[in-house]
Amino acid sequence: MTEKPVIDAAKAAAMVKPGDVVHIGGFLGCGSPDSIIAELVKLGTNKLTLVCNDTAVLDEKNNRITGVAPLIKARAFNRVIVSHIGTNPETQRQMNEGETEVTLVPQGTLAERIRAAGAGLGGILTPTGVGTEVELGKQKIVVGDRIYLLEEALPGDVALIKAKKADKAGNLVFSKTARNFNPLMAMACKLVIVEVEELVEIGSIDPDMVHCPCIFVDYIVMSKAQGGKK
Amino acid sequence: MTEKPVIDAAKAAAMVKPGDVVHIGGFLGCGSPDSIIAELVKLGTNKLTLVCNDTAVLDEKNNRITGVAPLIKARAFNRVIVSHIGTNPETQRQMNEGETEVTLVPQGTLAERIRAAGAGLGGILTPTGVGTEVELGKQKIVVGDRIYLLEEALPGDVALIKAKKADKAGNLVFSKTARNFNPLMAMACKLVIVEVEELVEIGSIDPDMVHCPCIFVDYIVMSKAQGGKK
Amino acid sequence: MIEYKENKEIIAKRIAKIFKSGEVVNLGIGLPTLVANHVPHDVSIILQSENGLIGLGPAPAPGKEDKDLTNAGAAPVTILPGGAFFDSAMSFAIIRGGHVDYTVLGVLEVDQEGNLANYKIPGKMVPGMGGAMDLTTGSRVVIAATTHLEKNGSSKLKRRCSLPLTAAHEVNYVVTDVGFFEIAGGRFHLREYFAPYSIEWILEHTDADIVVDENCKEIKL
Amino acid sequence: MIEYKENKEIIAKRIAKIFKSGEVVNLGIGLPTLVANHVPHDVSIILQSENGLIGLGPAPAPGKEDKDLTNAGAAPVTILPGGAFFDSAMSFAIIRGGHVDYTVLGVLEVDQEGNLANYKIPGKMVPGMGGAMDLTTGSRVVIAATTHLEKNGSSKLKRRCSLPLTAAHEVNYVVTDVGFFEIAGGRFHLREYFAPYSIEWILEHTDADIVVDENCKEIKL
Repeated sequence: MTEKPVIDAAKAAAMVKPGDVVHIGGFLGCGSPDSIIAELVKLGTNKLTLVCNDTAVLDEKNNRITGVAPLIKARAFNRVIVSHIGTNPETQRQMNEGETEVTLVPQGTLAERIRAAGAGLGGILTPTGVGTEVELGKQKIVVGDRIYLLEEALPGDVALIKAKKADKAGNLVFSKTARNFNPLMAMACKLVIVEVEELVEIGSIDPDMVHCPCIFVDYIVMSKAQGGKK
Repeated sequence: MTEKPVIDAAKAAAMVKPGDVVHIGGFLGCGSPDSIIAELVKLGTNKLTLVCNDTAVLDEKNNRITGVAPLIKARAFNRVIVSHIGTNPETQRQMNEGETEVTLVPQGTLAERIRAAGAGLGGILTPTGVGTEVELGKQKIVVGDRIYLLEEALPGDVALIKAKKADKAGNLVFSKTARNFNPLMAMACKLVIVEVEELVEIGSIDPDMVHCPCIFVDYIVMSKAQGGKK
Repeated sequence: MIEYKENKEIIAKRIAKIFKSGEVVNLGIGLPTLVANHVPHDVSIILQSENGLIGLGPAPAPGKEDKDLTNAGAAPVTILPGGAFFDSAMSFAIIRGGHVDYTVLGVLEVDQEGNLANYKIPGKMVPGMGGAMDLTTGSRVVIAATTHLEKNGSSKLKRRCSLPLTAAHEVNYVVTDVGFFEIAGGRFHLREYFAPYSIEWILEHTDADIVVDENCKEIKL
Repeated sequence: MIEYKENKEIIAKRIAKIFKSGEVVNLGIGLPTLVANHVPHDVSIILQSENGLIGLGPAPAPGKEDKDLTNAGAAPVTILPGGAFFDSAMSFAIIRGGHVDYTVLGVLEVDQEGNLANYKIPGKMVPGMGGAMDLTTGSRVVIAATTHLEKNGSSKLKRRCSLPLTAAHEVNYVVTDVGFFEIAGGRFHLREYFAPYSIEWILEHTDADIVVDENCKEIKL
């Protein structure tokens, strides 16, 4: 099995180009690639489109800033596609003042749209959102006796994801609820960079226990965040 | 966590009623619930619809009969929805003589249709089958610059599946390529019966390493096949 | 004369009595989270958390928090023996696929048609729907948990929601701090009222059409 | 005069030279399986098997077979270090999602439009498509592997397939035991011919429109 290049977070961040659609893993900051995010903030890359579960937590009074929140603050995105912005008042402000275009997508629909992109599907039919603003502009399709919305696949240019452990081939194992959108995003993007806490030899992960097969992964970054070890 | 009833294979087989749509795990017999299948053959239940990857191997000359092949031989099904029948000449005969209605579905489409049923999706848009007989009678939908077929969810009444190991709550771990359609079928059916080789205490499976969460499973059967151990 | 006093514990207590052992329940952030504290000891429900687990346990002891183990509100949690972790696609396959028996949500408004609004006040506050739209669409039973009145005294139960909907025609039960309502046929059906409130008080303080169930009874919680 | 003699090893040998290290390849049952034996030792490709693994290894030693570890033809196989198992939905997400670089398939017919037929002879034999439709639709490059002529001497390469199609306009390369063809613009483009055959022999024995590439050359395999 071919080894994947191990690069530093700064080099990973430099691979993200203005205009890119960037999928970033994490759920309110749990399972986010924090080292790469920090370098991307430093670099000041902007005009990105964010695909993420949420815009994480920005609570400066309590010094609580998680996940993609520093990128929101740095105005890295002119478009944001997420399910939730309630814990980041800066996203709310940018939206209200017309600086950033925010599209809210139901969380399960977001997960399926990302998965569909990775799985080569054009989209999926979901009952979620029927009868709400979410249905606006979408095709409705009846299957059996139920109405569904056609929700299209949501591919990305770059996935920045976080795993607990990788082997040198890029097989990934996630930890607990830090898994969330990470393996789906690895499937859906052209370039996939994973930040890991632990890097092990090829053959040391049980092939029945791989959460994300190596073929989805392009580059590996060692996490500088707390708990990161080589 | 509530324990799931452990029943014998005969009782499991008796839960399958004429007219049921039955999803049966396995890929050419690898990962099939052989003990339950044997009891279902004994019981002589018929008029079933089979959803399975294939109709397994029926090679009586070489005494090689795997997976669902004994049920095909026993004429348990009047309808069969599979991707492949090439290794079971009896399916071919029943089809040619009009005894059994055989619907061939591309394997990836079959997997997604089963998953969609379990995931509450009405269906998925796949490029597979465009320009072939598979597209007949199906809606075509253009997304971006590509044509997709709308393939509808394929739910079942009963799933008969096979796992390597269950804990008493019904969390499942599969072994190697015996995983195949089993976890998908557990999601897609009203009644889910799993045949296992090994039953362990609740708490002895790492929650990061559960392939199929217990909430999908209704009953557990201990495998009588070779390698089965309590 | 009865004076209304907000009482979230009463709501949580009543909802906690609904579940049977083995049922799968998703509790929303805020008020619904309180429900977990009131489930009877002889009832073992399975809590699902949409960020990726079943078998949600209580909060960890101080110092025992795990950065990789949180609930959908980013609070540190634990997992019970027999629980399992999964990715977001599987989490919502469970939810949308009808494998969650009950979802309990907070609301901004809920109406007699079973509509629910809780994700957006246009021009003012837009937290987003998160998983709420999938949860209301997919769960077998949707329970709205809400104080009966706003701070200003107006009714949270409406004839028709005025805010953008989270769910259209999906709510089954509404449990407030004054009573238990079932939604059917475009009406709230009052099944229980909680002491010290009376049927009359409820009819007077609810801005919606209420049918008093023939078996409607007073409950002390 | 050159006499045609079926030679499957030549086909496998030529196809095996196409891949680069790290590329993901799915080999169909039958002739394509032979390709694995001819991949150069300094090239490390990743074999995907649609029944649920990447990192397919060689056949196990006799007595070392594992009932739970087979390929898509139900033959016992092994897995290499760094391989992984997954369910059928993930397996076809990999395939349909464009994560497989090459798929190599046997054919009943292949035509100059890139159509391929291999799953059904109406009224005679209907094995079914298995994973072939997804593999041809999803893989980056589709390689048809076939002897050049039928037993009866007729051409397997056609102007237009007459059998029900497995894939419409999906085939990129056709490798036979006489040459290497690329399909483009509704024509077979002959890029290599294998000794002892000649361009003339190929043009004479192929029932389709062939453009001889300007760099077309003889190859000894």
